[in-house]
Amino acid sequence: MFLAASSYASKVDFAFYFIIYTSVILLGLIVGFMLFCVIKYSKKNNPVPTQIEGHVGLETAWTIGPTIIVMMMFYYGYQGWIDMKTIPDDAMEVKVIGKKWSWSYEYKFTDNGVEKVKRSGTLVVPVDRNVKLRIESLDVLHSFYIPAFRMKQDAVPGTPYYMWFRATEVDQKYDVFCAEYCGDSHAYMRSYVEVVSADAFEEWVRKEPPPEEMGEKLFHEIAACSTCHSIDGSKLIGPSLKGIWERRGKVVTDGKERSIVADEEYIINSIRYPQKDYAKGYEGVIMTAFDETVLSDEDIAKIIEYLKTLK
Amino acid sequence: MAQTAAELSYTPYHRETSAFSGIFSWIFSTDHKRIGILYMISVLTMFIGGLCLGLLIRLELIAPGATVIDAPTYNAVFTLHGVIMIFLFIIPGIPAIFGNFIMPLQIGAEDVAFPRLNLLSWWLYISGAALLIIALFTGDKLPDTGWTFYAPYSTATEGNISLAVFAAFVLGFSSILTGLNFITTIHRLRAPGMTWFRMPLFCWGLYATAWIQVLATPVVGITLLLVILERGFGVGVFDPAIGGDPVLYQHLFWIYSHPAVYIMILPGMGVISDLLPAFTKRTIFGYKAIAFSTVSIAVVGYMVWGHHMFTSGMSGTAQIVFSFLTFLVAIPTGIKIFNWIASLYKGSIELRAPMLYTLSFIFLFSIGGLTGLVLGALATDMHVHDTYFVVGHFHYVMFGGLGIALFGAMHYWFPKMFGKMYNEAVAVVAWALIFVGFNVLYFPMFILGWNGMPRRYYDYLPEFQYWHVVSTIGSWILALGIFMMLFNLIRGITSGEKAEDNPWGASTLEWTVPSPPPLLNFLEPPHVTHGAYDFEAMNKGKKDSKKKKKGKK
Amino acid sequence: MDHAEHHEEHPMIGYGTYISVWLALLILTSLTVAIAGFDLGQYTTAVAMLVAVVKTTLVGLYFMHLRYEPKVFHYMILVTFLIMVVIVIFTFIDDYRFSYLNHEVQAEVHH
Amino acid sequence: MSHTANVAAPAHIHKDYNGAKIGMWLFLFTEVLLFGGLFLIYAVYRTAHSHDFAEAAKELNVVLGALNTAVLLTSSLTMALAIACIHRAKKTLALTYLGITILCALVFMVIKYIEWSGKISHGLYPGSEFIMANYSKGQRIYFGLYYSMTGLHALHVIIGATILTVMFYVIYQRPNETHRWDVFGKDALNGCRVAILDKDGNEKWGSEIDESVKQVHLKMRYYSTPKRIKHEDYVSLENSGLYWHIVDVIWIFLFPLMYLIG
Ligand code: HEO
Ligand code: HEM
Ligand SMILES: [Cu+2]
Repeated sequence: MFLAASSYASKVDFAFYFIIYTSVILLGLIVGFMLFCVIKYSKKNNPVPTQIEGHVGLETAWTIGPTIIVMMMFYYGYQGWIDMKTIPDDAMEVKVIGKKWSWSYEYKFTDNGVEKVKRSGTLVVPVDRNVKLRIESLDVLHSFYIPAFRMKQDAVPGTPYYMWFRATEVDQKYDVFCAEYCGDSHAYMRSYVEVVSADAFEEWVRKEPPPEEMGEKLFHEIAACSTCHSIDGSKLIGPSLKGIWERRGKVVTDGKERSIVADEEYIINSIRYPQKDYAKGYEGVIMTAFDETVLSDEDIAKIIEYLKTLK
Repeated sequence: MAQTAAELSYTPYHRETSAFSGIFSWIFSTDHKRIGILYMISVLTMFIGGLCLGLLIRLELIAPGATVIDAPTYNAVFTLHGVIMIFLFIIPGIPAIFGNFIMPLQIGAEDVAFPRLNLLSWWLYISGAALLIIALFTGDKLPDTGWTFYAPYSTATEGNISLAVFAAFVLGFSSILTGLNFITTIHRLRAPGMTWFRMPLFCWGLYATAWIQVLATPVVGITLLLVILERGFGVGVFDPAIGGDPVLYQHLFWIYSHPAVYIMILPGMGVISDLLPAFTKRTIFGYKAIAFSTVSIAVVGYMVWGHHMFTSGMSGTAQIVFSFLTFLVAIPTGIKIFNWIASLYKGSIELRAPMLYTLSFIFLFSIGGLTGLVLGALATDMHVHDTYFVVGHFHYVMFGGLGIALFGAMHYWFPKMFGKMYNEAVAVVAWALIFVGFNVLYFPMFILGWNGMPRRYYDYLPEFQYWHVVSTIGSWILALGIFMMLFNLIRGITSGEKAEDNPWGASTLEWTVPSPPPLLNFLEPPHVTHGAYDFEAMNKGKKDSKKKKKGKK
Repeated sequence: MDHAEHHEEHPMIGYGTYISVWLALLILTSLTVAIAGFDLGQYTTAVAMLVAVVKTTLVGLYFMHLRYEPKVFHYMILVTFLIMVVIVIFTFIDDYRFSYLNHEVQAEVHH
Repeated sequence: MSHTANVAAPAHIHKDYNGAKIGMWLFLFTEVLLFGGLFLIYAVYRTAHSHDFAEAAKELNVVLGALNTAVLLTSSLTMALAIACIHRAKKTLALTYLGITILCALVFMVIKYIEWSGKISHGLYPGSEFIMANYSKGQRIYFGLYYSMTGLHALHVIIGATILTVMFYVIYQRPNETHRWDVFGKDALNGCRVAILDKDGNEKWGSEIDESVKQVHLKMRYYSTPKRIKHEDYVSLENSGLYWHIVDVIWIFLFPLMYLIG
C-alpha cells in the first residue's frame, strides 16, 4: 500500500480497512447466497416455487445486525477524524495561501527579536513537529490536499480554516494537490511538502534569497505569476510579460478600448485591481487580485525590477 | 396463436387517432403512454450524448499530459457530462419513462391525474435540454464549473454559466411537475380494491421519489436562481467579496442534491422489487419492510446532505451529526438488499435478460453503497473526498444502480410497450459486455482515489497511469455493450416477434391488458382483489375466469 | 376513481366568518407593528414570528378552507412543514456559518 | 359496453375535484420551499449579522410596508368572498370581488414600485458603488436579500394577478359550457344516436352518428342557480385563490422580517 506519513494517517487507514474488509465479507455473503439460489432454485431444479411472504425474525436480524456494524464504522471514522481536528496547542503555524493556480506558504519567525516573514513556494516542515496550517484563498474555492498525510481542507475565500499534521518521515518529499475544482489549470495547481530535520528547517527559514533574486522568486514561486504569464512570449491563460516594461498596448476598460503604457502605475494597478483593465484579447479572463496582505508595495516593486529584466 | 376476441377489437395506443397527425400526434399527446415513449426517446438520446462525452473524458485520460483536447475543453466536457447525466438522464430516467408508461397501468388507472401537466413536463424537459445546448454555442467560454456549480467560481467565471444554470432550473420544474402528478395519481386514481399495500413496489418507489421531487427541487431552484442573480446584479449572498458565504451555497445545493440521489435510486429499487417476483415466480420477501424502507430512505435522506461538505469548513458538530445520519441511511438500504436476496430463496428462477440486470444491480449497487460508507466515515472522507474514489462510488450507485435498473426495465417492459420481443441471445451477450466493461471501467477508480488521484483533473502524475489505462479500456467494452443492447432493442421494435400480453408470467396489473395497451389502458375496468405479487391468487383468478368463459359458452 | 363519486361538499362558510378573520388579521398586523416599537430585545423577532404563524393559520384554516378539507391535506402540510424545520435545524448545526463570517474563529473542535 | 366506457372516461378524470386540489397544494408546497430556501439564507445571515440587519432595515419605510400588508390581506378577503359568492351562484358579486382582488394586486405593485424606485435612486441596490463604499458586509447582504425576496414575491404577485385576470374572463364567459367528444375511429359509436329530449321525453332534435361524424360538439347555455353550481365551476377559481393566499402568506412573513427588525 502507498505511504502513510503523518501521525494520524494510520488511524485513517485503519478505519478504511475496517470498512473495506467488513464490506467485502458482506458482499461475499450476499453474492454467495445469490449464486446459490440461482443454481439451486433455477426453473429446472425447482419448477414449483414456494410462496414465502416474509419472516419477522429475519427482518429484525437484518435491521439490528447492520445497525451495529455501521455504528462501529462510524466510530472508527470518528476516531481518526477527531485527531485531525484537535490541533495541538504547541503547533507551529504556517499560512497556506491558495490562488489560481498555485499554493504559497508563509512562516512567521523572530530573528534577534525582530518579527520576520519567510515566504516559499514549497511547504518545508520539520519532522516530528506539530504544524498548524492556516488555509486561505484569494479567489475561488481550492482544497489543500496532501495524500501522504491523509489530510485535506478547503481554502475558502473570505474565511481562514485550520488544519494540522505531524510528519513522521524525515527527508521526504510529497505531492500537494488542489482537490477543489478551480478553473482551467486546476490539475496543475500542485506543490510539494518537504519534510526536513529540525536543524535543516531552522537554517532554511532564516535563509533569505539575495534581494535581486527576490523579484524572480515572487514571480515564479510565491505569487506564482508564471502559472498564467509566460516570460518567453508564448500565450498562457494571460498575456506574456516578455518585454512588458514600458510596452505600449491596448486595454479594455468598462467595455471601452484605450491605449496605455505599461509603466509602474499601470503594473501596480494590474496586480491590485486586475479586473479594472483587461489587456485586449483577454476580456473577461479573471485574474486573482493581490492586496497588501499578500504582496506588499515593496514586493511589487521587486517584481517590477524583475519584469524590467525580461527583455 | 389464435387471436382472442379482445385482441381483434381494440386499437393499440400508438395506432389510436387523435386531433393531430404524424409526429404532432405524439408531441401534443396527453396520453401517458405516448409521453412515456417521448421521454424514452429524449432521455436515451441525452444518455448517448453524455456517454460520448464520458468516453471522451476517458480517452483524454489514457495518458498524462494533453492527449486529445485542451484543459478548458476537458473541464467543459466533464461539466456537461455531469449535467447531462444528472439532470437529463438519471433524474427523469425511470420516473419519466416507466413511471409514466407503467405506473397508471399498475394501479389500474386510465391516465395520470393531470395529463396536460404531464405533457408540459415533457416540453419543459425539452426546453431545458435546448437551453443547455444553446449555452454551448453562445457566450465566450463553455460552462466549466462541474455539475455542482460551486460558488464563487460559478458566480465569477467567464464561462457561460447563467444559461446552463437556467437550463437546470427549467429541468427542475419539469421534475416537480412529474412528481406532483404522480402523488396525485397514486392518491386519487387507484382502481377499486387497489389498496396501498396491494400496490406494486415500483409504485411505492415512485411515490416516495415524487415527494422528494416536490419537496427538494425548489430549494435547488432558488439556489440556482440566486447564482444567476449573483452574476447579473451582485446580490452577494454567496460572494465573499461582497460579504456572502460560499459554504452556504454548498449547504443549499446539497439540501437538494443529496435527496436527489434518492430521486435517482428509489425508482430503480422499485423496478428491482418488481422484476424479482416476475422471474422467481414467488411473492417478494417482506413486502411491507421494503415499502417502509423506501419511505424511511426518503425521510432520512433529507438529513445527511452535509456528508458532501466534510472538508468544506463546516463546524465539527455538524460533521459528526451528518456522518452519523449517513450511516443510518445504509440500514433501510440494507433491509432492501436482504429482502431481495431472500426473495430468490425457493423461487423458480429464470435467468432471462431482465433478471440478469436485476442480479447485477444488486451486486453493483452494493459495491457502490458500501464504498459510500467509506465516504460517510469522517476520517476516510477527509482523504478520499474529491478524488476518484468518489467518482467510482457515484458511478457504481448511479450507473450500476439506476442505469442498470433502467436497462433491466427496458427489457422487462419492452413487450408491453411495443408489443414485440427483442432477441434474447443478443440481449444476454450485450448484458455480459456491459457487466464486464462496467467493472473494468469503474473499479480502478477506487484504487486511483485511495492513492490520492483528485477528480476533475485534466492531467495527472505518471504513477497513476496504469489504472487510468485499464479504466479507459473498460469504457470501450462498456460502450460496445450498450450500443449492442440499444441496437437489439431497436431491431426488436422494427422486426421483433409479436409478444404476448404476459410473456414473463408476471403478476402485476399491467400484464393483464393487451400488449401494447389500448388508449385508455383497460378494456374492462379492473377490480383488484389481491396483492401485487400474489401468484397463487393470480393463477386461481385465471382459472376462475376461464371457467366462467367456458360456462358462458 | 372510487373517491371521485362521493366528493364531500364542505359547508358554506358565511361572509361574516371571512370578515371576522380579515379583521383579526388586520389587528394582528397592527400588533406586530406596535410591538416592533417597544424594545423587547431578542424576543421581538420571536413575537413577530409567532404572530405571523397565527396569521398564517387563520388564512389557511378559513380563507384556504383547510378546516373543511380531508385529513390528507393536513398530513401533507405537516410533512412540508417538518421538512422545512429539518432543513433549518440541520443548517444551523453548522454554527461556523454565523461566527466565521464576521471574525476569525478557531477551527478546532473544543472538548 | 366496454367501448362506450372508453369514450366517456376522460371527462370524469377531470372531474376529480379533490385530485385537482391535491395537485394545487403540492404546487404550493414547492412555492413554500422555494421561498424556504431564501428564508433559510436570511436566517443564517440574520443570525450572523443581527446588528447590521437591524441597521439596514431602518432604510425601509414601515408605513408603506404595513400598508401593503393591509392591501394584501384585504385582497385575500375579497378572494375568499369571490369564491363564497360562486358557491352561492352569485356571479356578478363574485366578479366584483375578483375585480377588487386584482385591483389590490395593482395597488400593491404600485406601492412596491414607489419603495424600490426611491431606494434605487438613492443608490441603494446590490452591487452599487454607494453600497460597496458605505455599508458593511452584513448590510450589503441585507439589501441583496431584500431585493431578491421582495422581488421574487412581487413576481408572484404579478403571476397571481395574471391568473386571476384569466379567471375573471373565464367566469365572465360562463354560463356557456362547451363539450366536445372525438368520435372519430371509435367504431363502437357508429350507429349511435345523439338526441335532445324535452322534459316529457319527446325528442326535439336528433341525429345519427355515422362515419362522416368526426366530433360531437355541444355548446350549452345555462344560468347559474345554487342547484346547478358544480365543483367544476369553481375548482379552478378555488385553486387560483389558493395560489393567491400563499402569496399573501409569504408576505405575512416577509413584512416583519424585512421591515420590523429592531
Ligand atoms: C444514485 C445515487 C446515489 C446513491 C444511492 C448514493 C448512496 C450513498 N452515498 Fe453517495 N450516493 C449516490 C450518488 C452520489 N453520492 C455522492 C457522494 C457521496 C458522498 C460524499 C463524498 C465526497 O464528496 O467526499 C458520501 C459521503 C456518500 C455516501 C453515500 C451513502 C452512505 C449512500 C448509501 O445510501 C448507500 C447505502 C447502500 C449500502 C450500504 C449498500 C447495500 C447494503 C448492504 C449490502 C447491506 C449491508 C450493509 C451494511 C451492514 C452497512 N455519497 C455523489 C457525488 C456528488 C459529487 O460530488 O459530484 C453522488 C452523485
Ligand atoms: C461510458 C460511460 C461513462 C464514462 C466513461 C464516464 C466517465 C466519467 C469520468 C472519467 C468522470 C470523471 C471526470 C473527472 O473527474 O475529471 C465522470 C464524471 C461524472 N460522471 Fe461519468 N461516465 C460515464 C457514464 C456516466 C453515467 C451513466 C452517469 C450518471 C448516471 C455519469 C455521471 C457522472 C457525473 C455526475 C460526473 C461528475 C461530473 C463532475 O465532476 O462535475 N457518468 N464520468
Ligand atoms: Cu449524498
